[in-house]
This record gives sequence, C-alpha cells and structure tokens, in this order.
Amino acid sequence: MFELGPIFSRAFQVLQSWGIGHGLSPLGAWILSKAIQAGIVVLLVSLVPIVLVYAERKVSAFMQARLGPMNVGPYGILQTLADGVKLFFKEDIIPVGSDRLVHILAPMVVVSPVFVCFAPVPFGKGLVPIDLDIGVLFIFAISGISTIGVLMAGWGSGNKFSMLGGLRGAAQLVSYEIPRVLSVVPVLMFYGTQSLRSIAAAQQGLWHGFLPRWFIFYPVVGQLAFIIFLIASVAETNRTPFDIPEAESELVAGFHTEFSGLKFALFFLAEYAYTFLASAMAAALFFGGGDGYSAGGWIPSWFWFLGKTFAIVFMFLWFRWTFPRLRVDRLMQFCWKFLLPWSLVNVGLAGLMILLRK
Amino acid sequence: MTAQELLASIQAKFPQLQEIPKIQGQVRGDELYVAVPAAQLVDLCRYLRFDPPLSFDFLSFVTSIDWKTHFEVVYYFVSTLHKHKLVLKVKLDDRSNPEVPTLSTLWPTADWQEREVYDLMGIRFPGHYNLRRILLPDDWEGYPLRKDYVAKPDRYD
Amino acid sequence: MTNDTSLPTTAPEVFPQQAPDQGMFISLGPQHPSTHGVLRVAITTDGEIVTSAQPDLGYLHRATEKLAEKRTYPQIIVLTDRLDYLAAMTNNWSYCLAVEKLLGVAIPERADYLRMIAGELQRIASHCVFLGTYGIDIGAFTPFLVAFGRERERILDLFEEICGARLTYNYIRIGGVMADSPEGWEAKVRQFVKEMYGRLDEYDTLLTYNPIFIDRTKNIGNMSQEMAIAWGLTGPNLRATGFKADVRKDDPYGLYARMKFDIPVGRQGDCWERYWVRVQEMRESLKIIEQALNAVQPGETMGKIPKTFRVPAGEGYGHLEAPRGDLGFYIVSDGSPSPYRMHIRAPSFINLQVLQVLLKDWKVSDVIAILGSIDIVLGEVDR
Amino acid sequence: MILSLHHVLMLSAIVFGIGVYGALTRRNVLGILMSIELMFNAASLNLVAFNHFLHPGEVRGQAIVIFVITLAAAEAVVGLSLVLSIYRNIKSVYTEKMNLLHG
Amino acid sequence: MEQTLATLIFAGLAVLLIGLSLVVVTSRSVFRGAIALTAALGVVAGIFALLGADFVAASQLLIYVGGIMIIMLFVIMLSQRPQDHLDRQTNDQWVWGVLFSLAIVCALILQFRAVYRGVFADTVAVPTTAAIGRLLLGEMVVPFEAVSLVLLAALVGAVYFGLEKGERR
Repeated sequence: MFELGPIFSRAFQVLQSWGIGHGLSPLGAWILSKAIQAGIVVLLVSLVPIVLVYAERKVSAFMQARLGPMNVGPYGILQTLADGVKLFFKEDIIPVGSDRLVHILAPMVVVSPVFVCFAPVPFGKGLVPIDLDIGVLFIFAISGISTIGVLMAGWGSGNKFSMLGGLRGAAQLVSYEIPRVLSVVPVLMFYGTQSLRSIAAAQQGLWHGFLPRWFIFYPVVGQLAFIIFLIASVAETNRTPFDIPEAESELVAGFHTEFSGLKFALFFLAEYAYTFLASAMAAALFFGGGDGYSAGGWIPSWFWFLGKTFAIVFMFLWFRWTFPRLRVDRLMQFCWKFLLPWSLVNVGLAGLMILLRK
Repeated sequence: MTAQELLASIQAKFPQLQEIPKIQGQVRGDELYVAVPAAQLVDLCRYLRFDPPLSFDFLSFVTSIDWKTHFEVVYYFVSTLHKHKLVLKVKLDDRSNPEVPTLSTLWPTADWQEREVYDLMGIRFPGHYNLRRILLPDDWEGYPLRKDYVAKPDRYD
Repeated sequence: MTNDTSLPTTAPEVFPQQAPDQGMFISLGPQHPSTHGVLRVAITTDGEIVTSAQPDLGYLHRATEKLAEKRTYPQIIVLTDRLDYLAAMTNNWSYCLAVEKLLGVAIPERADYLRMIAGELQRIASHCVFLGTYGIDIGAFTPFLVAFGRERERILDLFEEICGARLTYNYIRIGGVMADSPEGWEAKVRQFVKEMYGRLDEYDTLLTYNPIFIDRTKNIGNMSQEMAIAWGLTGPNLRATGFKADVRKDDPYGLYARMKFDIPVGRQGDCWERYWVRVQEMRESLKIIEQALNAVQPGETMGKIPKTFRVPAGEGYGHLEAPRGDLGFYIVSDGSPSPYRMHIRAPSFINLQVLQVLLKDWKVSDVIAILGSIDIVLGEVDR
Repeated sequence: MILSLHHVLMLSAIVFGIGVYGALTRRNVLGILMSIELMFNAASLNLVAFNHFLHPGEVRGQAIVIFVITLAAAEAVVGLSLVLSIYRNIKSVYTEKMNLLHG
Repeated sequence: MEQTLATLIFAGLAVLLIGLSLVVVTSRSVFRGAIALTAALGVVAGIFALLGADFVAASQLLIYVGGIMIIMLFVIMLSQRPQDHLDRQTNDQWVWGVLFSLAIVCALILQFRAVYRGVFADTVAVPTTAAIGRLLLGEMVVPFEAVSLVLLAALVGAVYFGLEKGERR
C-alpha cells in the first residue's frame, strides 16, 4: 500500500517501451529513463534544503522561546522560498583582489558532488536511483570533493579571514573524514557488502521478538559506531559545535565571507544537503533504512525511511542550538585523540564479535 | 587611617606639602585633599604606593580641570587594603606648556587615563611610553576640554 | 579584608612591548561581528600566538564631559543615559549621588528603595546581555535569545511601567526618583524575582556548566590579583581574581548598608570565573530585591528640591557599583547652573586597557573569549 | 571505432610525457611534485588498461594500482612536509634557491 | 552500441585529461595548476570506472582528491606570496624539456601502436571489491603489509619534518 517503488518502476518501464516504440534504441530509452530519474533525485535534493531551513528556523525558535517565521504563508512555511527568491536577485559580488575563476568555481565544486552522492541512497523499497556495489565508499569518495571547493572558496576570495576559514575548514573536513569512514567499517564487516540497499535490507526482522535487528542494537559495537558516525557527520557538515570554518564571532563568516547572492545560496544548499545525506546514511546503515521492522505493515517504506532520516536531522538541529563552539585546537585533538582511537577499537571489537559468532 | 593621620604620615616624609583647605561656603567630600608640585609628584606617589601603612595601590581616576588661569591635574587614590582615600592635586601655572610626570610606571591604569587627559586637555606626561591621542582622531587640532577651545566647523556641520 | 599578603615593593612589569616586525597583523574590527560595538583591536600574531594587541577606540566619542559643561544639572541626567546604554539606571544614579553630595540633600526612604530595586534589576538586565553575547562569542546562540530576548525583556517591561522608557530611563532624579511605582508594580517585580531563580538554574545547565563552554573559557585569560588592581580593574573582572571589592560593601551608598548579600568571588580570574561571578551576582541581586521589596514602605519619592536650584561651589565625587564596575562622577561646581567640569570614571574604559597585556601569549581563537569576558560597552568606553 | 587497448595506452603515454615535461621544467617544487603525480597516474592508467583488456576477470592490475595510490600518498606527505620545512627556512619554493646543504 | 558509447565517453575524458594536464604544467598560478590536477585525477578515476575498475576509481577519488590534493592545496596556500603569480614558472631548460618529453611520447606511442593495436575487451563490468579484498589479504599480503610500513615511515618522517627546529631531538 502506498509503496512508491513498484509505481516508479512500472512508470519507467512504460516510458522505455514508449521510447522504443517511437524509434529510440533500447540503450537510448534506458539513458532517457535514467536521466529522468537523475532529474527527480536532483530536484528532491534541491528541495530538501528548503524544508530543512524551515525546520531549522522553527526548531531553533521553539528552543529559544520565540515563534520563528510567521508572516510568509501560514506559519511562515513559504519563508524559505521568499529567502531563496531574495538571494536569487541579490547582487553577485566578486571581490577585486580575488582569483576570479576560482572564486566562481568554488560554490559549484562544493555543491555538485552532493547530488551525485544521493545516487546509491535507498529511499525505500525499489527506490534506489543506482544500486552501486561500492555504495558507501562511493559516497565518501565523492563527498570528499567538496573539501576542494572549501579550499577554493578560501583562496579565491582574496580575504585573510576567508583563507583562514578555508584552511581550518579543510583541515577539519579531512580529519573527521577518517573516523567517519572507520565508524562505518564495522557495519560493512557485519553485512559483508558496501551497497547501502543490501545493508538496509539485511537489517530486517526482530531479535527476541521485540528488538529490531538494526545495527545500532548490536551490543557496544553498534552504539559506538553510531555515536562516532554522528559526531563526525556533524563535523563534516560544519555545524555547531564544530562550525569552526564559519565561526562568525572569530572569522566573520569563514570561507563564505565574500560570497553573495546565488553563490552563497549554493553553499547553504550544500550544507543542508550534506546534513540530509548524513542522516539518510545513518538511517540506512544503523536504523535499517526503509526496510526492517514494521515496514511489512501499513507504513510505506519510503515514508518510514524519511521519518527516520528526519529524526536524525532533528538531532543535528538540536546539537546546533544547544552547544557552544569548540576551539580549533581542541577540535583537532578531539578527532585525533578521541574519535580515531575509539573507532579503531570499534573495528577490532567488530572483528572479535564476528570471529566469536563463527 | 583618618584624614589627619594620613596627612601626618605624608608630612613626616614631605614636610612642605600642605592640605588644601576647604574654602568657606564651598562643599567638598570628606577625602583628604593634598596639593603637590609637579616636581615632587613621582617621589610622593612612590611613597604612597609602597609604604605599607599607606599602600595606595588603586588609582581610581586621573582627570584635569582648566581653571582658565592655570590647569589642575587631579588624582584620586584608594587603598584597597586600608580603605582610605586621598585626592592629589597638581597645579600647573604654565598654560602654554603644561607637563606632569607620568604615573603609568607606578599604576599601569594611568596609561589610558593620562592619554585621555592629554587628548582632551593637552597636558603632557613626560615618561609615558605611548602618549598619543586616544579618543579623538590623530590629526585633531586643539584640546576640546579647555575652556578657550573654539570648535572648528568640519564637513559635518 | 583578605588582601593582607605582603605588598610588592616595585610596580609590576606589565607594560605592553612594542609590536615586533615579524608576524601576521590582524585588524579585529571595527566592523567585526563580535567586537560588541565599534572597537578595533590591532593584533599581531606569531603563528597562532598573539604577540601584541592594541585596542583602538574613539569611534563613538560624543564628548559627554564637554556637553555637560553647557547644560544644567538636571539636563545632564539625559546624557548619562547614553554612556553605558545597557545600564542607564545605574548611570543616572551615580550622577545623582555626586550631585546630591554637592547639594547635601536627604533622599526619602522610599525613593532610595525604589532606586535600589531599579538598580539591581538593571544589574540583572545588564548581566543578561553579557551572558547572551558571551554565549554568541563562544558560539552558542540559544543563551542569547533566552537571556536577552526573554528575561531582559521582562525587566525592560517593568522599567517601561515605572518610567515609560525601555533603554534610556532618566528615572533617577536629583533628590529622588521621577515617579512612584504604579499600582501592582511591586507584585510584578516579586513575581519576576521568583521566576528568575529558576531561569538562572536554566542558564547553568545551558551554558555555565556545559563542558564545551568550560573547555573554551576555563584557564583562559588568567589574571592575577596584583595585575587587576594595578590596571585599575573593578567590578566582576576584579572580583573574579578573588578580590572581595564591591562599592556596595566598601563605601555603602543608598540603603545597601541594611541589605544582606554576599560578594561572589573567583580564584584565578580566568574567563569562566569572570562569567560565573556575573551569574552569581544576578542571584545576589535577586536577594537584594527581595529584601528591598519586603522593607519598602509607602511614602514620598522626591526630596525637598526646588524646581530650579543652584549647586554651591565646590567639588564632589560620587560612585557606585555599576554592573561593569566602579562608576563614578567627579563634579566641580563654580556655583553656576551647570557644572564647571565633570569627569566620568568609566569602568568599561579602564577595564578595557588591561586587554593590552591580557591578550598577550594567548591563542588567536581565545581573543574573542577574553574580549567578551571583559564585558565592555563602547558607549561608556568612548563616552 | 571501438575502444581498444592502444588508445588507452596512447593517452597514458601523452599524460606521462606531459608529466615528464613538467617535472623537468617547473621552477616551483610544488609544480614538480604535481607533475610527478601526473606520471604516477599515467602508470596507473596503464595498469588498469592492461588488466581490463588482457586479463579480464582478474584484479591483479587493479590491486597494484591501489599500491601505487598508497605510495603516492606517502610520497606526497613526505614531499610536502619537506617543502613546508624548506619554505620555513628560506621563504621560497623555487628550486634554484634551494642551494644550502644545511637547514 | 554500448561500445560506441564507451568510446565516446573515453574520447571526451581523454581530451579533458590532456587539456587539464597541460594546464597543470603550464599554469602560472600554482593554485590553479593544483585545481587542474585535482580535476585531472577525477578524470582518471572516471576512466578507471569506464575500464571496469570501480573500487580503484573510488579509491582514487577518496585518496587522491580527498586527501593528497587537499594537503597539496594546503601547502600551496601556506607557501604562496601575493607576488608569486607574476614570476615565471618554468626554468631555462624548457625547450629541451619539450623535446625530451616529445621524444618519450613518440617512442611510447609508436611502440604501443605496434604491439597492442586491436586488443579489444568485451566483458561486462562486475563488482571488483570482494576480489581485490581477497587478493590483497591473500596472495599479496606481504606487499600489503610492506606498504603499510612505508606509510608509517612516511607519517613519522612528515611529523619529524613538521617539527620546529628546536623541537627536533
């Protein structure tokens, strides 16, 4: 009931046969249907930030004893749209001392990998854009490209604060990438695959009849992995308490000081899309994705998946509005002296558990 | 220490220093007011600062008054230990070249306050390590708190 | 008094050195998001370490002392509102104390109690702003909207009821207060005080004992007692070094001698203790307000002061414990309707100069934490 | 035209040649390091191509590429920390300025 | 049909790769050169994927683009001075450099054309991760461990070079 997967696959079958019937080769029809699927993903990913910005503003408002946006539309739901339009019409400033080409390219380099990253995400049963065999590795590899964009933004602005922000940002992103990847390794070890869809599907069923077989419920290993993944993901998305790159009280606005209008909006889009991506990954890796417990019932898998994802997104927002910012050297210490050793220990523990189970 | 004891212990070391008498019909606080010539200021202050029974370790404020005929620099001392207070007044008769030795070597807090006096009243403090204008722009002409200061119209007037 | 240790025999070697040629120069401000106003701090760094810091001020200079020479005594109260615009009530009060010393008038008891309630409310409001902005400096946004947007708003509402203004009150007048409190105002203050205790506990969980916050501020910007006294620091900044100095106790004004309250002190004068002392002070202020509310009786709120009066010639210095330290007005009168000379001992101005030596040898990322913890208001620094 | 082994090999030869040119002529140490990376990649390209065209179904060539990438990382890390260390001493990244035998 | 598509994609990637490589060795701004190199490495990853080496392609992106190039950009940003883009970036031997590298390219191309002309492959792409994993921890375990030692040595060396002079003991 309400499952979107079969509907979509049927629709694309119809589309492909329609294309072949109108003189397209099978390959051409396949490309056409994949292009439309990619378009849908891109559209979804571009829409997600609009929802997330609104959610962030409302959640922060409720945490801060105020109302948040209320004027544009009922309960201000159109506020983000209005902001987007405003950003769209703002003047596009390129500073005089900047490296023009790098400055213009930077936001694109930051934002374009996000869209690609969503390719192997299983949005529900039969709703995987491309079920890549190297899914998790693919996401990590592609999202690493954004770091280059951060450095380009820092360099291309010709501004001391931007440069410092870019350097700090890149150092932070590179450092936290390591515990983030290592925290996922136990998941891959247990399920023996890197495909997000297979991992999510492997977490079906119940333990002892009541506990879902999600990875997070594996004793010690699951929780440790999830906590490290969550912390590292918060750092990867440059959000408080790890928002050193854009620490506005210290570095004005970090690497996006000199960006205005649409280019600034692109940075924003990237940040929220990465937040969503990290939450979606966490939902698929640790919470059974769209499959698993109760999906066989009346809740459609895509809804179940999005529900889990937004619950994790809420944690991101919660962190942001309750924690102060770490100092930059403590941030690095935290990564190298705390997260990294524990994630290595976790990999060892996972290996031990697998050995014992055999 | 009461005002009289304070005065006595100061005069024991610097016999020529006198209390400023309260003028009839005028009001004044109950602090001890002592007049001191600029030449003796640093010696007196070193004594005030480091003599254990006095130990005026806290310089509350430094200011200056333009009496049209002469300038006066006013120091307000407090001892955080003994809770007694003392007002020192340095009279400067030379209107064209007013100079008082700096106290910023004894009380660092005099640093900016002397700069402010210099900035607004034009009294110089030889020995100050960084005597520049502080509140007004560096190219400001004249000293605004002087009574004979005439404001020049600028581009905002 | 706790300060009976052996006194130093020489002045502390605290003067800032000249900036070395090498190193990176950072101009923090005047348009920087966390300089709390138009302040520029010229910082030279060697790598991450600050080698010299020179605050550059004067962007907001309005020549209050000069303006005062051209106005009558009651007119100057308006000027004092604009000094420390986060604590206008204590500015009014301090000025009136000085003028009343010159005049030698007696203040009705009710007026003194109202002044005290308003002054302590003002202290809470001002510390709320500090708490919020310091949270932003450290990167926590929520305390700002909670302390600034919720509690301070309540206090401003109370002030609005009592004097009609929300920022520049002009409420405390020479000889008394502008008007008696409206019907039911005291009950509202009582209600606010009762709620505020809970709010302060909320701040403690939200910010004060947050591990990240402690990590950012504890053992950062340490200041010794000798250094603080030598640089003339007053208020919470001095008390954070462990020195029990408070004008309300040392040189009691108003009716503070009747009140029972503690002076919270720190131990080593780091950023966290400067912050913590302020939070504790809010608690003490609440206690004072409660006692004042219990003691206040109906009565006159204005002393016997003629509409136009002349201040006798002479000089007087009145000071009090403002939220940011020892705020004093030194007034020289020549018998004319306006003061001959007025000097303002502005605590923010005097507290700020310690920054020259305090910032040295700390990391660049600590600069904001230290600058914020000194808690300056540029309206008062530049006057 | 269908993709054949020698197309890939020609591409890798050209990239390798460009890398050689860069390594020989750049004044900047960083430029030289970057050119060396280009040569590494030309070699990896060859390995993958041979694997794909001559030994389909096996992965030995690809495994060796993994080694190449790893060693390139090691080389870059040491090289770059050397560059930074040299830059700290002589404030220049140009090779002709690096004529001192002691730091 | 699919072969033609692959060929077309390969041609596009090849042109891109050659262009970007030329930018790397000729650009006046080292930073732009490094950006071009980053893009070139991405293109190489694309070619890897085209040749059925999906795991290697992802590794290439993860390690090269997400790691090495970032450190390289870091060093460039730390060591560049504003006037640097005005300097000539090639040394005096560039003519000989061109000739030498042309000679190498010609020799290699002639040889490859002669030997490997007309070798085609028509295999479907299969996942390689598991196979590579088995190979690395089975047959190639000794080189694998050796490489890890090399990495460790490189790390220690980098830390040593990164120390200030006074800290070296």
